[in-house]
Amino acid sequence: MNNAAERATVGWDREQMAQRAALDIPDGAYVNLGIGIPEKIARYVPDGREVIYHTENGLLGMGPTPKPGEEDPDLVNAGKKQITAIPGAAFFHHADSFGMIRGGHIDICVLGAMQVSETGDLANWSTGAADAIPAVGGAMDLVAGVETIYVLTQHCTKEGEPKLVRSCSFPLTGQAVVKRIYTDLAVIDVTPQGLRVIELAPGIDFEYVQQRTGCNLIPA
Amino acid sequence: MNNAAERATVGWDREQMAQRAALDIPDGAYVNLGIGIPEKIARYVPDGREVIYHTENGLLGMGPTPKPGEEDPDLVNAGKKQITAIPGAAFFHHADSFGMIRGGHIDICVLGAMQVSETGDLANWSTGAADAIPAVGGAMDLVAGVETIYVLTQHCTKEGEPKLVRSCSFPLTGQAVVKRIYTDLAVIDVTPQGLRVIELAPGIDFEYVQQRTGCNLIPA
Amino acid sequence: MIEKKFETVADAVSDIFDGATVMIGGFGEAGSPIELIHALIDQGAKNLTVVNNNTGSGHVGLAALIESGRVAKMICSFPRTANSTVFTDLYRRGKVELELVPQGTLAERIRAGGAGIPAFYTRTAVGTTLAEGKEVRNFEGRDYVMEYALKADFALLKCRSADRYGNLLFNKTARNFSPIMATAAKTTIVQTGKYLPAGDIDPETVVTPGIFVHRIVLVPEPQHESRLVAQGSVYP
Amino acid sequence: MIEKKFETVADAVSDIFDGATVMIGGFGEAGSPIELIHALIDQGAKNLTVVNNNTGSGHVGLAALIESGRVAKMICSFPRTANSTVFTDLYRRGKVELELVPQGTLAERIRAGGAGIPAFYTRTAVGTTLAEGKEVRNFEGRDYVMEYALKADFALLKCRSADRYGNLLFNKTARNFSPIMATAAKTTIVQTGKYLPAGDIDPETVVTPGIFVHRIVLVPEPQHESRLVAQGSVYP
Repeated sequence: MNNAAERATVGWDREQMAQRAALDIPDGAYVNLGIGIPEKIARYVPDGREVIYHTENGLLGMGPTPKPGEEDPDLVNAGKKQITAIPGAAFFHHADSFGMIRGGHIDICVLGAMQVSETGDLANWSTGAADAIPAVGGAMDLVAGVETIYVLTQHCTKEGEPKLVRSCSFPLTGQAVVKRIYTDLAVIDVTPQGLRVIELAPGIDFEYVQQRTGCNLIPA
Repeated sequence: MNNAAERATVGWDREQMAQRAALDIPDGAYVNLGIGIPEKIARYVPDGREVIYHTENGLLGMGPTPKPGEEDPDLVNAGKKQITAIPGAAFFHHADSFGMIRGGHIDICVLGAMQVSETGDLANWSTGAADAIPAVGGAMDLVAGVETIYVLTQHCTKEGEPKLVRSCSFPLTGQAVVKRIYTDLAVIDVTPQGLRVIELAPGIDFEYVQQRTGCNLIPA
Repeated sequence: MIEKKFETVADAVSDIFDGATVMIGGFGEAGSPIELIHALIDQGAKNLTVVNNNTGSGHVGLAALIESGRVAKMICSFPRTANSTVFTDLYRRGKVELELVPQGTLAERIRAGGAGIPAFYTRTAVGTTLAEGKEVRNFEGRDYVMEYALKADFALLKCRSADRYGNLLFNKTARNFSPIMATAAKTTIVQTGKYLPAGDIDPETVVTPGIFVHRIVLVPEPQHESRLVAQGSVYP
Repeated sequence: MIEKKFETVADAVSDIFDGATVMIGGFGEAGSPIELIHALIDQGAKNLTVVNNNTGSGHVGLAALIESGRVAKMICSFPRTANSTVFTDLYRRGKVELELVPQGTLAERIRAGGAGIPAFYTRTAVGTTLAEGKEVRNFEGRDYVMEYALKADFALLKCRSADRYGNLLFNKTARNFSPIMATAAKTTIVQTGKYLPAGDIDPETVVTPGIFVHRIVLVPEPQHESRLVAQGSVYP
């Protein structure tokens, strides 16, 4: 299968993955971006669209990374990175913040993944290994509460194992929650019939993606 | 039995009843006063005691009635009377306000009563009559959530019927919730043994109170 | 570009449909969105379920909506007022249904509806007629009643200031049910005394974050129910 | 006369007892009441159950409290950090128990504890290992997990400003769990950057009303966890 060196030159790179996902964030959306590559999406939302970013530790209207010297240790995102707040932002406490999530008020959440099953199950919080320190954060709340869950992830693990699988072997974050998956190789919808490839990265064909996937894919 | 004319001259009048109850409001207490005679208590809390009044429609730090010309239709109490807010007050929404009540944060609530049973059941919201329009407001929340419920009421109805009874005939507001009762004739504690008279109004003797009560009283 | 502003109250309520559940902010007249309610009367939707703590006063605002015959059911804690017989008369004639809910349970059910909590337990009403038919469960030796979340198709609210994103500030005890109703409705419609650019409200002081607000109408000088009642006004 | 002010952090935490449940505000370092935590370490109470979203960083604040061996159990959503192995090491050696709770469920359980709700239902964690052993119930065709309220004997919190009545303002995302923890503890102890006379905080902007606050200590220049960690500080 492919390796890290190949991944760097085949399909979309991390920035391009974020760029592709950003195309699907509509004007006026309230969006929560997971830690890691999903955070990059905010930079690539097309001009003219106004998107409000929620961070579950108590802020609507998250802005970009602060300039050096303007950081505030009391203004951080869910990944505990220092951030800014846009004009028109609002601060609130944790119960109110997760009320927004659980109550279905956030339109879109984009998360990373360890595995996604063909029925949209997501595993992204624990390997289930005996010596792992379990840590879940807000992931289970987000997938349970947000109507539209997108996953942004490399198609395979560093070891070349497929992340899109018939059934997750890792402990689940949520059952049947993922709507769409953006990988370095393709954009894939979770449908009642299974995973459907709706777009391929430049130079990638369907068979190439199928070979690197642990379940049957449906062509576009 | 007694009638309205007699009630005016025997025992405590309404102001004196409020005055007597006010003696039992300690310094630093968070207090909710029911509509009617209980509202008068605030005027009589002894000097040197600082008491914070809660009104369930969203204010801690209710102050006295506004001066003429200073009324604000957006600043009212639970009885929809125009009020003021003291320096150091706080406004909040209804769910937070009843979180204070239900969560046991209000120290004392003083309510009016239609009936109180010898086990401390309170009936103060409905006669249960077939044509009555039922209206409960916050009464059931207050008796369920506030640890110390005092009742301030005339000992008998206008018709001379006892309000302190073996068992309430009117629909209950709450079961076994009343701690103490202040009437025009006496101060009465609800104890595991029954209603105990702990103080008599001037010129009133125990037998006089017992004759006007629908259950056995215990002398002090 | 986020644009929640509607030009008229009529536009803002135009799609409220027959049979809709409508939460209306306010505790008595404090916070009552009279202009939005009057627009709803003009609009004509019927067979409504209305959630409000009370049933209005006089013949304006909520009382006028009820009087118009468009309200099939009221969910409230205190349907009596000193100066209105509108609800009372219709209720006695069997023309309007009443679901009586203790005030704190009403507030918590609305909050639960907005926060994705389908049901919860409360001590309130245990052992009373208002708990009849409800599930009772014991936790640590005490009985509690199970109560269900309350949601709405629309919320009609009044606030002091709104910014372009829909962040809201209220005025004193006119806040009451409005912030929680904003969370529990699919479409939250707000009449505001002031309309501000994004950034004019300190983010530390926002009471209702804009995510809960879908439509804003500027009503700079809202009417006061008590003054209308004192004048003997009747709407329409 | 209402007097909630304590002169020192040591005075404010002096009666925290062995076996107490202590909620500690903060999300990572934002809002972490380091001075109160250090006072608790000095005070010596042991066998504590601590509720916090995380488990601290470096060897100061919450991590130092855990390292001191006084914490028997952590209730949190995310016990891992990039720069601390204190919890990890003790957990692997079986010296500290962990109750892992999804972050939103943790927040809601605390809020329920403060609001007199003994239990509620949530979609979060349905069908996952974190729902194992929990009651599942179906509402309108969807499964929900029943979760219990969480309460504490003490809460240790940090805020930006407090007035004499205990009304609190926070700073940006340092607010996080503190307002709900204030409601869920029998004794809420707050370190504040500023101590103000009653009336200096606009009643419309109060985040935590004073009813939830029992002790206030002025700590005008609180330390920042990240700076202490960067300096390699170890407490005590």
